[in-house]
Amino acid sequence: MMSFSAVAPEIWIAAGVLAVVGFEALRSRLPGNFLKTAIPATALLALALALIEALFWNGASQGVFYDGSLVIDAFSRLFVAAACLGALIILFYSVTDMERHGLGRGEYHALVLTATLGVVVIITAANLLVLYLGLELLSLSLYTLISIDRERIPAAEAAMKYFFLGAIASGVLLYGLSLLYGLSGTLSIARLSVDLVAMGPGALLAWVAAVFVLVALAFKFGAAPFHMWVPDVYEGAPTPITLFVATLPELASIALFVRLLSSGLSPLVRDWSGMLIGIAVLSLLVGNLGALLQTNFKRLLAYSAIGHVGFILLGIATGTIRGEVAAVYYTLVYVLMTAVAFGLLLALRARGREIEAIDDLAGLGQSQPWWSLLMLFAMFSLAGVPPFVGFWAKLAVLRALLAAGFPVVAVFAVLMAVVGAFYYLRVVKVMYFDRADHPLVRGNFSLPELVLSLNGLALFILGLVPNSLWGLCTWAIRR
Amino acid sequence: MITLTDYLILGAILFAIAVMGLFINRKNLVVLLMCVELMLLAVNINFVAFSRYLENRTGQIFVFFVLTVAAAESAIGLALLVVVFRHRRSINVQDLDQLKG
Amino acid sequence: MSPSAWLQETVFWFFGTVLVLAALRVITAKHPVHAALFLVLCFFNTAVLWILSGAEFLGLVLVLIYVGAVLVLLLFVVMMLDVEVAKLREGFVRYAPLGVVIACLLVFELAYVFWAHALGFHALGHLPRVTATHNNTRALGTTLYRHDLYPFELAGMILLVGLIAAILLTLRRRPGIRSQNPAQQVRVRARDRIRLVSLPSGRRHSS
Amino acid sequence: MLPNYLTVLVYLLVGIVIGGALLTLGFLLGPKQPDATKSQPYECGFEAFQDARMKFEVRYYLVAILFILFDLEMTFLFPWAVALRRIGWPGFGAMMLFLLVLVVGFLYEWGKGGLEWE
Repeated sequence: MMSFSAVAPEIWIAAGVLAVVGFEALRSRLPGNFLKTAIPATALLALALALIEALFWNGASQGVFYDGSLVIDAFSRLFVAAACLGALIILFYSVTDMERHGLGRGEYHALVLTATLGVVVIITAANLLVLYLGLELLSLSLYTLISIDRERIPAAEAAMKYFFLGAIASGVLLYGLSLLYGLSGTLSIARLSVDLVAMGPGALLAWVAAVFVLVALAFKFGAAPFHMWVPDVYEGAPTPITLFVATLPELASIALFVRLLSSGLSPLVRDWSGMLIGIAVLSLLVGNLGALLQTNFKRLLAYSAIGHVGFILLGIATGTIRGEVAAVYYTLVYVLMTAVAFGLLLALRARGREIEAIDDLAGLGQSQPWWSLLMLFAMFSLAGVPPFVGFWAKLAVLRALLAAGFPVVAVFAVLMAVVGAFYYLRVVKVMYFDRADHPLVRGNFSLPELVLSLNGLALFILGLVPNSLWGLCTWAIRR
Repeated sequence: MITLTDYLILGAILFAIAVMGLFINRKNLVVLLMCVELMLLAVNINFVAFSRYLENRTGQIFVFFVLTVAAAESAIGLALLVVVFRHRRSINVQDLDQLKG
Repeated sequence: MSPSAWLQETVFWFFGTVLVLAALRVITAKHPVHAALFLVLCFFNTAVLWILSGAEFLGLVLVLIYVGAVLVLLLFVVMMLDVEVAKLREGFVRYAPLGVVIACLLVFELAYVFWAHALGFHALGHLPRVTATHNNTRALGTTLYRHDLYPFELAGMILLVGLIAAILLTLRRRPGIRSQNPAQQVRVRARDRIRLVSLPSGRRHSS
Repeated sequence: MLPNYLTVLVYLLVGIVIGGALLTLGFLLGPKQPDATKSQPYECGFEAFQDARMKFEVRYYLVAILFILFDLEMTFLFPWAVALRRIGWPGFGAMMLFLLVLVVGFLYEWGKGGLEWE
């Protein structure tokens, strides 16, 4: 079935890419002031239009399109909207910062758009080929974004590391996909699960394929023991890029798991569930214990990301609908929290406070009370302190684990969450109780900072009404 | 008769060689990139063989896309290599420039 | 065994063996340039095997793109980077046993699985006859441009990202370099270069 | 096997045999008295300054990479061209869109001066 409305978000984003690249091509012929507003405006407009299209996908545009290339279902609708909104907000937060450091040229916007396009493609993918292409579109854009500041040596080296691990992961994933193709004779994810059911349990080759796919996905998600690139990339990349890398790809990763494991390989759930539990437990351990040792704030958030990935994977690993909903819920909440944390780093940077080490936060409570309050929200939420929304996310995963009969794992996860709470609270302690002589800073809010404030407050407000977002996730995952 | 299994085992051997290459050439980024290419070649052999034996062309189309993406990927990888290399040797290069003065 | 089947098997085993040997040399070659050349050999052999199994177009593309371009690129970089070979081979011996063990495990495991599963594949043994008039390129084009338009456009975007990345990361204008601009050279007019000044000439006196 | 390729195979074999034979004959029959000076690369009578494998400018690399990307674009054109009658207008339109994306890329490359040789 051909339908332009089914790919409307993709079309807007791609049009935005072309326009921005076109502007950049004409840079020497157009006035600089015009480009300075036209390029970000075009990128933001493209994302906004994509978001509107995603929100107004009507019933008629549901189904499978382009000969089984992409599927528009409830999950697609929720996540495409989330991805477009996320990209919009992130771009909004980071544009001024990139401008100030001379990096806010057309290439940056174009690559952010192509990465977002990759995320959208993964979310809506209905066959293995499209899934792979979306993944590569996202990864290639990320490698380039990370090293966008050519003078930043750690960034280039982090990008290099990420590139090699990513390329190897792609190879492993493709090997698994080739076996799946051989088993079912089709690339369609829906047909794949039907064929796997027909094959019956215990098909050795299917198991091998699942192992390959799982390892590759763990790599891409940054789960232990394939997490080596995460801290380096978080620390090495410029902060606005870290903000991007830490948030949007997580949406893509969960979409990969939902599409490939929970749908395509669902007949093999017995095979991959155990492996996934192992990876998740290891991620929880590495992430939370590793975070304890960090002094650099971005590295701390990187290890915390590994820990959170552990939680998300636990939800998927249950193999139940409830666990899947919990994982999806957790991912959305996590993206919200991380956007606040990194957005705050940018806002503080704009006010002359460059945060590298955790100790740089000292005295922030006195000098910048509003931003410290938001940082407190983000940290409490990441730690899982009630009533913040992060608490409900953890609770949802734990409940799903108990319901699926994994009490020991659930206890371990609680233990790790307690360890995690310690280092998040350390950040709060440094912020409010460590003295440093910084004067009280007042200043007017810019529009992005207003949005950031709303984003921070959302962590609290969503925590008071946890069921709203939960209801959306349940709607997205129902089959 | 050449069977599907023959092709698959050839692919597996190639894949294993590539993985071995990743282990023993940890320091040489260029050779690592070649190992990745070998890995993708193994995958492509699998796809082509399956495509032949399943009598459908989807596998060949997948290979076509993998070739495209792999070339773009190695282009970006090599560009990164150039960036990293420039930094590590930047002092030398400047010395050379000054000599030309 | 018919002569045709015999020929097919011979070609498969010959080129397959060379492929494996060449791949081994890629990962063990002392100098990256040699490794790259062995990789070329790998691609050639694979192309033969693909043509053998009817993927004619892909075999040719492999030779055209990879041998023609990617490997040239690799060689360029190898030469440009001026690698210190000895330093790069540090750790070679240390990790070799581990690599060999893992590789052997992988091969045996996969081979076992493939053999065990051999009967489970949908179609095995009977092959579609590839006739001399079959046009693989056209068949591929028909499938690709009828059913896979969406992935096709995505491939275009991926190429665009590659382009942006290459220029963004490697293009650097050094200030103060004098260069020719052919456009200006062509556009030049005689009056820009020569100014004809009419000077009153001195009278020549005939003697 | 594709019968059409039998000739290619024969050609390949003949090439290998002749090439191999000539090299072997040269190896067997030629006099071999190497010494240090003889096996050096010839540099117009000078001592060899450096390794024979010279470094290239980064700019060569950029040209090569751009070449690959457009080379890939070309490979998509072949199956499109031979199947054009069967795929009709949708196929034609899709290729035009594909080309548009790459033309924008080309303009970008041009505008940035990636094609200029300073």
